[in-house]
Amino acid sequence: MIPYFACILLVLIGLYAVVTKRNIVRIIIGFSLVEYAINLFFALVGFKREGIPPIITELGQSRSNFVDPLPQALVLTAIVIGLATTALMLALAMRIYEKYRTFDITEIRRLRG
Amino acid sequence: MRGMSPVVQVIARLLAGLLFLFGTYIVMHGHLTPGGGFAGGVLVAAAFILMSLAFGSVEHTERNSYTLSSVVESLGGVLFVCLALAGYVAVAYFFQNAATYGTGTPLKLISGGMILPANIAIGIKVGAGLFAVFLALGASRFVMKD
Amino acid sequence: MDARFVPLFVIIPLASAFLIPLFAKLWQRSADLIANAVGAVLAGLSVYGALSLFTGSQVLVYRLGGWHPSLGITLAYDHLTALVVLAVNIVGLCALLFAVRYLDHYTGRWKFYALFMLILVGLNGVSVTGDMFNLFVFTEIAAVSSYALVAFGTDFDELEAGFKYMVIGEIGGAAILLAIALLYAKASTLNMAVVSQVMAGFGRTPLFWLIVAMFLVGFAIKMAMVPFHAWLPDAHPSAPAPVSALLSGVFIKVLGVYAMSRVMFNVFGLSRANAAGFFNLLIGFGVLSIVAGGLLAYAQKDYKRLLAYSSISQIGYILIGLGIGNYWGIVGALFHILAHALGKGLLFLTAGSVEHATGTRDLDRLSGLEKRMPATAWSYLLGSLSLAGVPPFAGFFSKFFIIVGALSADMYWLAILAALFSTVTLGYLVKVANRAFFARRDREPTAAREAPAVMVVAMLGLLVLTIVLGVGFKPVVDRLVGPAANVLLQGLGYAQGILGM
Amino acid sequence: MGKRFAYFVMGFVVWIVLVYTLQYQEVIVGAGVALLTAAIFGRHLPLKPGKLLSPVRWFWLLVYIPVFVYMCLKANIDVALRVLSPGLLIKPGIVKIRTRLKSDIARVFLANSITLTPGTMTVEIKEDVLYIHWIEVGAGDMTAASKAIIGPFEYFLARIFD
Repeated sequence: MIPYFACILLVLIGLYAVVTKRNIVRIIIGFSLVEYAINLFFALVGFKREGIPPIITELGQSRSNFVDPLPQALVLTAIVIGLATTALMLALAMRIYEKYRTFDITEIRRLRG
Repeated sequence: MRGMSPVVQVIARLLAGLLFLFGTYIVMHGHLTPGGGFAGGVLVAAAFILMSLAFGSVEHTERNSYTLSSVVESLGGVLFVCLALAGYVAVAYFFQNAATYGTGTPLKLISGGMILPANIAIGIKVGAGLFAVFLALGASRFVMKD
Repeated sequence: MDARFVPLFVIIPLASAFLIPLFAKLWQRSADLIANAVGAVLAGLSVYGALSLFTGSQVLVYRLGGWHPSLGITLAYDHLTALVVLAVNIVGLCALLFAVRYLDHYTGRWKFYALFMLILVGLNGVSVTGDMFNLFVFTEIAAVSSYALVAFGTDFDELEAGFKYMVIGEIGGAAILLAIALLYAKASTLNMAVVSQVMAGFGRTPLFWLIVAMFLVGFAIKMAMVPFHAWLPDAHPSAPAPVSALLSGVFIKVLGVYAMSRVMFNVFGLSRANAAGFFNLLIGFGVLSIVAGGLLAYAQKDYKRLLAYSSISQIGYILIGLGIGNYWGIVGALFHILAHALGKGLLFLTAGSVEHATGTRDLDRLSGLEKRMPATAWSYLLGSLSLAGVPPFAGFFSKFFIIVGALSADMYWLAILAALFSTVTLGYLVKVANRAFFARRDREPTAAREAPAVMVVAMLGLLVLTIVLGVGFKPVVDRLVGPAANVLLQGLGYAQGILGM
Repeated sequence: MGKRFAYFVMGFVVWIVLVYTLQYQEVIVGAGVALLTAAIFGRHLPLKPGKLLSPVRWFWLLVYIPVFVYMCLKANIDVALRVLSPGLLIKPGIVKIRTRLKSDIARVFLANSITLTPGTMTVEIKEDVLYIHWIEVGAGDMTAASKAIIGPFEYFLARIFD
């Protein structure tokens, strides 16, 4: 049970960073932390005690107690999506820096209401 | 971007090709061993990123590489959609494995029907796409201006 | 319609998203052609699909790769899907048509179209998919493209709004992913039909409610219901007008309302009878959205920002319709999805037209545009009458159905509130008409010319559809919206249609 | 052209080692991949391909390995003694050393060998000058310093690469 709670704790740490930090880059890092924590959680879902990798290495081999391969495939997809979002966030951060000459979100406040 | 010291440059020249080869190996054996199009594509992109980090580049070549890699990325995407469509046209199901109806032979490179070509398409797309992302982030001043 | 047509809703825009950059390298304007052709094909396909469901009532099920539902990904096309897909692609087509001239201000035309196509991929994908993880993936495809499009202008406001939208939106995406992980841990499958069967045997434990809550938070952020709405008033005005039309018109409804109702009703089998608390919560959020969105909209001075707040308020109507949870309430909510998609799409296009002509969207600096831009002005007026719920238009019937639903569920105060706030809607929408288009006041009319023909055609198309939907509401309700409401009301019965039992 | 061919052979060998089989499919695909690799990266090979064919150079490479291991062990013990001794037996500093190696790759191998040896670390290479961070800078005599650090390495590397 402990690893699951550790994941949730990691999510909370990331959320804390997203909510309280003023530097855009730190917000992005906090956000990545949330993402990794959830991916870790998802990967843990497929965990099996004394499981073996779901790979057939020899002809005609049949073994039981494979770990569930699906969560890993899903996590891989989620990682790819996370890569795309992180890249886009960084690109946005760079453009923001070029425009505003700062990474501090308290100084980037033109939109209100 | 500025280049790096001769130590990095020489080692990059030695290793980049091998990195590319290893990435291709991962892509090609996606249906036999762990890995596949995405993991291999990342390695392929790493080979190019290594070279351009070590040697640096001027805006002109960056722009050319960006154009080339975005075109190659689109081609990879089109190839992947075409492969998926092949199943649709041939046997009524999108992503149906159109080439073979068997389950593939373990440890045989050319088996498993369309999984290998699909992995290659993904490898091309990811490799070119990541390199384009790298260039866009490293040199966004001109890339975004278009 | 043959089930083979179902994946085309995803394949066609996906393929064109890759083809547009290639062809645009050869010839710049080919991006316009391809995108509009694809938009037309998709709209035609969705109309054809909806019409074919008019006659038959069976669910079209498509299995990707030919795999059985418990293993593979299933695509399902029922009345609810047909309704949402119709809204997406009609608004999408008009927005694409509008974009041809509107984009003259911008560089990087093909990037716009490629991203727009990816949004269509995401929205259509969310609508047709029958797999939980696929839902997440398509949600993210649509969301990521929309972040990029919101920041497309790369000016101060756009970048800030884009970043804010992105951070909040991705928190929502993370919540959905976490919910899916928890769901997978419990059900060991992600096919919606199979999951719903597992869920039927799963008690209302704390874990169940945790999953529901995570989904609710995720979808609430995507649909911008009031405590989670902070991003919308910045993001929607900052996007280029065609994108605002798509975002406000269908994006928040597909990713938020449709996905939420599909998951809550059909996968978890929640209904007014077995989870009254959840539905009351929806009504509470809905009322909050209506009140807060409506009042804040009234205070705005920016044309598009006012419309964005109005979207929050209208989402509230859809939410209370769903929250009432009886037949007429849901019919009203679904009809409002259609009516609001067309109406709000139209209003954002008029905003784009005004901005294109005058270069500003500050209501204090606009005046008397009706003389110069009659088509835009009258499109705006009629569209806003529809949204506010004036009788012959589509918006009237959706609100009417919601009120009927509230009355038949003995929620008189809700009916009164819904009716009351439709006058507030009329109030703030007329404020724009008054300031920008019709009032002469003390100032000279702003110098401007009528929008180019293509843009006028796009606006008139949506206007005509709004009127047609209002006047001819009966067949639409009988054949499309009613059955769609029944899809939601049948709850777990959804699985039987998919699994072919 | 020669570089490309050398790269092709190298890539092909690496491929065969990776797949560790001689099935004809793997061999054909490997040849294709090696060809592609050589086409893209072949011209970057930092060696004159003719040198790869010389058996003498390969022989010196074989000799170099035990020499390097010996030097490394010696330096390890030296640094370990400095660490363990009660007094502070270090006098760190950066020395500038001129090398007589000609080719880039030889200089890089020299720099890497120096870095891998405990107690010394290459900081920068500029043309034929190496800037080396050293744990105990000796007397101000340049030649003695260079002899102490790079002498043995240079002797073999010149025979391998130059």
